[in-house]
Amino acid sequence: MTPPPPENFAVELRGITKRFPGTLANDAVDLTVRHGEIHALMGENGAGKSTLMSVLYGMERADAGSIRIDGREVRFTSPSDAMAAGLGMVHQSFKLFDSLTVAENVVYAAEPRRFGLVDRAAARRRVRELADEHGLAVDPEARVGDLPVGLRQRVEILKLLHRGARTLILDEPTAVLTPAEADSLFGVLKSLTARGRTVVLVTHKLREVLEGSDRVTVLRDGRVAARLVTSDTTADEIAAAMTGRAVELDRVHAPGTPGEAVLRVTGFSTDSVHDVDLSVHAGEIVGVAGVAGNGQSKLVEALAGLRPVAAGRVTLLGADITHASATERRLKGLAYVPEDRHAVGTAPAASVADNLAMGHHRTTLSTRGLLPPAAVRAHARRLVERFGIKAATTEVPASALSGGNLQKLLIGRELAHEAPLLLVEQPTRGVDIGAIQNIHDQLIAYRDAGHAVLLVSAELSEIRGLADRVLVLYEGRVAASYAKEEADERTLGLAMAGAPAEATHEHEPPDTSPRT
Amino acid sequence: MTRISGALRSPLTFSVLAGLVIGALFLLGTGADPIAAYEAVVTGALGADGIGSTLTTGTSVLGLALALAIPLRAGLINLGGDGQMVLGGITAAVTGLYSPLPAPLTVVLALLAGMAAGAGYAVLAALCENRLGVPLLVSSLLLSYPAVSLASYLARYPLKEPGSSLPQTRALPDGVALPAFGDSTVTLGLVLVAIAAAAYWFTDRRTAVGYEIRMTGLNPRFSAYAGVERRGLTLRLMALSGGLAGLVGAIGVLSFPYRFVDGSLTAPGYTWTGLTAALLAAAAPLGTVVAAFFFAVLQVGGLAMERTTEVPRELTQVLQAIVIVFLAARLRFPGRWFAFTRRTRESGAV
Amino acid sequence: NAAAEKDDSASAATGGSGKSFTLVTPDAVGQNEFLKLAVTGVKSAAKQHDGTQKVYESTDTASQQQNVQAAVDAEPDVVVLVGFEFADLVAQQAEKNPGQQFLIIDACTTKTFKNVSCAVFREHEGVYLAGAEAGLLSKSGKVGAVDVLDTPQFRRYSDPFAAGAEKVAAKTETSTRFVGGQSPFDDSARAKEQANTLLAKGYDQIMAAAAAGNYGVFEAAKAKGAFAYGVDVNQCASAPGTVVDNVIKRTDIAVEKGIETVLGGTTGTTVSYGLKEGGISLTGLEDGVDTSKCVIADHKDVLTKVEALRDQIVSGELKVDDPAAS
Amino acid sequence: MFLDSDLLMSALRALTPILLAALGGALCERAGVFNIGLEGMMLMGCFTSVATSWFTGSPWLGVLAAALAAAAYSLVLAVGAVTLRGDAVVLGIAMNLLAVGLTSFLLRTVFGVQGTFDDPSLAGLPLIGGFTPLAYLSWAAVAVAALLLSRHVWGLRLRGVGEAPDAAATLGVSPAKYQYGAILLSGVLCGLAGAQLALGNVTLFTENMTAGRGWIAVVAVMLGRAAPLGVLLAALLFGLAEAAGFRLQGLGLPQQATDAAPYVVTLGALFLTTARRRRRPRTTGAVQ
Ligand SMILES: Nc1ncnc2c1ncn2[C@@H]1O[C@H](COP(=O)(O)OP(=O)(O)OP(=O)(O)O)[C@@H](O)[C@H]1O
Ligand SMILES: Nc1ncnc2c1ncn2[C@@H]1O[C@H](COP(=O)(O)OP(=O)(O)OP(=O)(O)O)[C@@H](O)[C@H]1O
Ligand SMILES: [Mg+2]
Ligand SMILES: [Mg+2]
Repeated sequence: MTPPPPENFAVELRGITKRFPGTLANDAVDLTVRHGEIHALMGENGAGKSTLMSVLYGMERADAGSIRIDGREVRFTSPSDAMAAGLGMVHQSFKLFDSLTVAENVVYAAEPRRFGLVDRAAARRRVRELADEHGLAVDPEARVGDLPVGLRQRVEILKLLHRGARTLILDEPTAVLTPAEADSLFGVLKSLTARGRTVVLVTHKLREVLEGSDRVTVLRDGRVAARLVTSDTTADEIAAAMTGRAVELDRVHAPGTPGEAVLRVTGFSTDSVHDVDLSVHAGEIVGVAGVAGNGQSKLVEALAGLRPVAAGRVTLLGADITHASATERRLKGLAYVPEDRHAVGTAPAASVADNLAMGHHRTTLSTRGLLPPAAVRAHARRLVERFGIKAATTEVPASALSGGNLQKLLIGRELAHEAPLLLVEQPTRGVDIGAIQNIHDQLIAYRDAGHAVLLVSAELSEIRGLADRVLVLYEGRVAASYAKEEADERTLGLAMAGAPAEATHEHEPPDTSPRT
Repeated sequence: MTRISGALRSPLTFSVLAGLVIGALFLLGTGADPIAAYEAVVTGALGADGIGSTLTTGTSVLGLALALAIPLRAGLINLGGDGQMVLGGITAAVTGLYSPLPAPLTVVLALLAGMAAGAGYAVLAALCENRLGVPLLVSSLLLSYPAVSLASYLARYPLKEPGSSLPQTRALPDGVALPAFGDSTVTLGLVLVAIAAAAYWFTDRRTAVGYEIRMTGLNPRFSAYAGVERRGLTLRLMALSGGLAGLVGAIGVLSFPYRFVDGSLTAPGYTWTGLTAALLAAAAPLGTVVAAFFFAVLQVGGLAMERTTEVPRELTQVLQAIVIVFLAARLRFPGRWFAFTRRTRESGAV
Repeated sequence: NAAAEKDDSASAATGGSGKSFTLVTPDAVGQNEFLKLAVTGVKSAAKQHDGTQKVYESTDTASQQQNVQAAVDAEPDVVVLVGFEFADLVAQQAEKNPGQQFLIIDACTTKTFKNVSCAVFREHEGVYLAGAEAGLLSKSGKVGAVDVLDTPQFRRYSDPFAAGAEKVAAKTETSTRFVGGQSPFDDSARAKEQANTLLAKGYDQIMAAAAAGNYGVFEAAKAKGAFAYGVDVNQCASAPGTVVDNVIKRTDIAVEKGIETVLGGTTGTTVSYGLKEGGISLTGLEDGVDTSKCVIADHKDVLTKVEALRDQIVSGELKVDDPAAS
Repeated sequence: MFLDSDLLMSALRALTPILLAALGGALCERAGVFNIGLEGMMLMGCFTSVATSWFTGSPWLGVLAAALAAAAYSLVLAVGAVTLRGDAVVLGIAMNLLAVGLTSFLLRTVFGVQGTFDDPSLAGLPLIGGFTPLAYLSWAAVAVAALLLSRHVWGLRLRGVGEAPDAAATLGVSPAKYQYGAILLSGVLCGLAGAQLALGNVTLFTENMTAGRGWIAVVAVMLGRAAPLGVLLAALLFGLAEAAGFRLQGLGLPQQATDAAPYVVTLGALFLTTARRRRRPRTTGAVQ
């Protein structure tokens, strides 16, 4: 490789090596980021992206290597040092204080003061100024806990801007955003770079990288696998660099062969969901699209029995389950992959084996209430093998798994119920391409085995790739319904934004006659 | 070799050792002989003369430790052990005094009634949380005081023994007593509590319910997602918890002096000792049993140390507290630094 | 005192006559004048008989049982138990150990045992006299009492107080408050507040039977210029000018004499100590009133009347009701 | 007759030590440390204030020493729970136990007495308008704490630390530092509470003289949702219930009923306040 030109980079990492017990997370990694660019850092789960950013941000100390900021060599011992040098980081899981206001969150630890007291008026003013300047509108007086995810992220960015960060590091910022929110985020990032700020973006999403970034660095197994200029590269090239093999991107799977209705929902209402009719048939994946906050999660939670039903009727395989408890529903044939795998889908402190047993502990694993530990372990070993979950042993805590592996654990556990109906929310959030493909294949195989799947995803390509039919929820109502072939991205996007539907007709397959 | 160093590095061993060393310094400072003092603790608690007392004290400590560990396993703290225990005791006393049944049946009935009273009262605290949104920690603690007052009132007025200077109920009829082992003060109560401990261990390790409880303790949203109904679980666990506390109260009344004496159940502070044992063991069944036994040894041995050596009584209390402080701080010898760095990563980087 | 109190005299080490006494208390001694006197009693008994003594302090029922068991296991000549808390325990142990001599102070077993001797007090007689003093001294005609708890034993310090006051001033208003709370024996602040509620209503003579809380009662009385009465020993020095008199309970004598009697071979008896036996008295009726710092020293006229009452009680002419006997 | 000024005075006197300790507890709670050791810290304050006042003749030095001693004692909790990540509840319980033993031991070694140290020449705090200066200080402390928490930089950061320590850490605010600060402050306040009890409410030291007041302070923290004004109201409610209970004894209510009254009243108040707004989860009750 040619030595870099004697140029001042916004960020320049040289030969960063970071070793964890048993893992070489970063192996002599070089990363150079130019002033005013959006630089994407990509790689599969566990490739070492977060570690590298932790080193850069002073949270981890590298075993070897050097860091230069704006050409000057620095040595960070804490995030405060990094902040003082003009870096700012938005962590993947937001670091916000829910009970404090937006303004308080923004100025926290860098407060404008009057007589030693926090100058709240000045804080509000500051937030408004920054918001106006960068198009990050948000109410400074709102409590952060009440804000939707997209706005919380704005608060995170405002925090950095308030501190005068010149280089912003964002770790998987779009993982929890809807397409609309993601677009708006990229608008903000573009405007930031246009004003001379620099952005480092850690992400798994190829499309965003292609559309939003200037250059790309790809990590694989802790080493730099490729350095690419976005305008000169393709999705396939990046994907190949990440995985070390050719990957087929954005596959659209063949449609299924729907059979009898498994789930029937009529006139269904719950908290901010109104009068929803839908059905899911055996051998069919029904996708639910919608901008977050339009009721998808609440709908699914209510169907899973975690939220009371206000009106309507739900039947599962013909049996009325409108008011059944979550357990009864599971026993009648329902499995559920929730959206938040850390807070809801697993107990991170519990072992992998215990996490895999949940739900099975009342059925296949136990007899008359007894749950033999040996059965739990054997079950765990079976699933780990079958779904390729990478874990040292089945006794390590689930918190030691990477995001992708934790997701595999969750999906594997729920698929293993072989329940006639599977509810899945955001199955591939924060998961790398390789794992996405694996998970998609599992869902398709599950469908083809004759099960019904209700899929909620903010990822339109996922919906389009997997779903046989697509419903769009808007403000808690079914705004439109499309057959697979009608559901192109534009149409869905319009419906999600609340545009009057054009092609809303009944696409539900007849109950008995399977299509061939 | 490695096993030894491993044991040394375990927080438990280290804390006990550290507690002992600091205690020894304290003893030396007051002119006492630490070796003799510690010997007095061990022989006083585990020698032929002391083991009976240790097992008797252990019955109550373990009973309440279990009572508090069971809900704690699901992340619920029951601070109302005193009230539940005392209600169990006074109910057993009433049953024992008024039951028309033959003595052995009356004993069984009194035990059951005591458990039911404790359970019912604990359920009240659970309902406060489930229905009224008062945190369990607070509701159980606040409810405890009126219960103690009520029992005290009953013992001093309607049930009082005429002519006695003590606020106590009349003695139970002859034969209304838990059978004791030989000549000792150890009664069948120990067996009952041991059975409860075994049942808890079995439930925790080997049953679906135990699994659900553990998972609820680790992440309540996770278990709720899988269909574990939190309110129902709270009710049931509190009922069990209160039932066990009530059982301890009933055992106390059905053992010598075979009556309810106001204050005698709560004065030894079994509830706090039990809670401490349960917390230290993170409510794990075996750990709770070990911790409870350890505290019983400390209490009985401490008293023996007071009797047989020059160590003043206040120091015994100080020694116990120091051991607990060290246990709670989970001091670990070399591993401490490891723990520290991991923590900084956790707080800074996760 | 070390918990296991050895006699400081040289004879303790050698054992002297070999007579040994073990005293078991129901509570920590420090809190309690009554127990302090008992310890004095057993010490002087040891000195007299050239023997050794030990004191085991308990804190609760569990430790009471363990201490009594340990005392019995050591087989001293006499096991002395101070307090009605031991009534059940001593009955149990006496039955199991017929060879062991027990002396119980302040209570007795319901059944009589050959090896259990008892000493009981008639505190109510002394309290009655204190009440009479209060009745005579009260300006407001209101006399009250602050007790630790509402138990028969503590009622002995309030009911006869009222009766004594009413005897000398028929129109006297009387009232009793109980300290209660989470730690009734130690809570001087609460005792002070209870006394304050009485003082606020104009009560100017207060019997203080509040254990460690007595000091709180004295402070309250002092602040309002009212008067108080102490118990067990002379407490006048704590608040000179405020404490009028004290109901003295000579536990030391009961212990000493009890041991003497047992060693003399007379066992299984009950001795009751009242005004007549000198086991109960008032500071004002004893020698050394003038140096006692008690207010009553300035009221010889009152003392004369009280002495007359005492003589009536001693002669049996006047009977004082015992609230604990009901 | 019943709701007279005496009742209020009596309630306010009972209130002061509880309020001071509860304010300390509230600060800890806000910093994410459940401080159940208020009782023990207070007791250390009681002893130190009496001992210092006795030897120096100055109750003011007693107050100062009490604050310092209790703050030093609170380091046990700070080191154990913050630095070593021990269980705060167990530590608190142990600290309460330790304080009883330690003060009794010191009482014996320093004064050579057991149970109670009481001497007419022990200098207590002066009364101004029926209250000690510490009582006025406690009311001022409510205002100061309220301002500190809601408006001051330190308070804002403290609240953040209590709510999301790792978020604070990423902004360069060390949670441990603030938690130490809150715990030490609670030590100071508990020391003042102890001094008020031992040199204000009464003028003496008795073993275990705090007699459960620290626990009531813990309850007041929970009931007042760890907000200074809420804590004040909770403690006032408690004080009033207790003072009223004293009076009811005069009307012939059994002692047991008046003992239970404050707790029942508190529970009732809790029902009324929590029925509506449910509290967001904070550290209280979280064990693991
Ligand atoms: N503190 C740690 N101790 C041990 N191993 C660690 C630690 N942190 C990270 N690792 C390991 O280092 C490797 C790189 O992890 P890193 O978090 O950098 O991956 P990533 O690229 O961010 O993955 P993802 O896409 O899932 O976020 C992984 O194998 C991980 O298990
Ligand atoms: N103490 C640790 N020991 C071992 N591995 C660790 C430790 N801490 C973190 N890791 C590893 O670090 C990796 C990355 O952690 P990170 O916080 O980036 O989560 P993630 O993989 O991005 O998960 P998600 O995307 O689901 O939030 C994980 O693979 C995890 O296994
Ligand atoms: Mg990562
Ligand atoms: Mg990730």
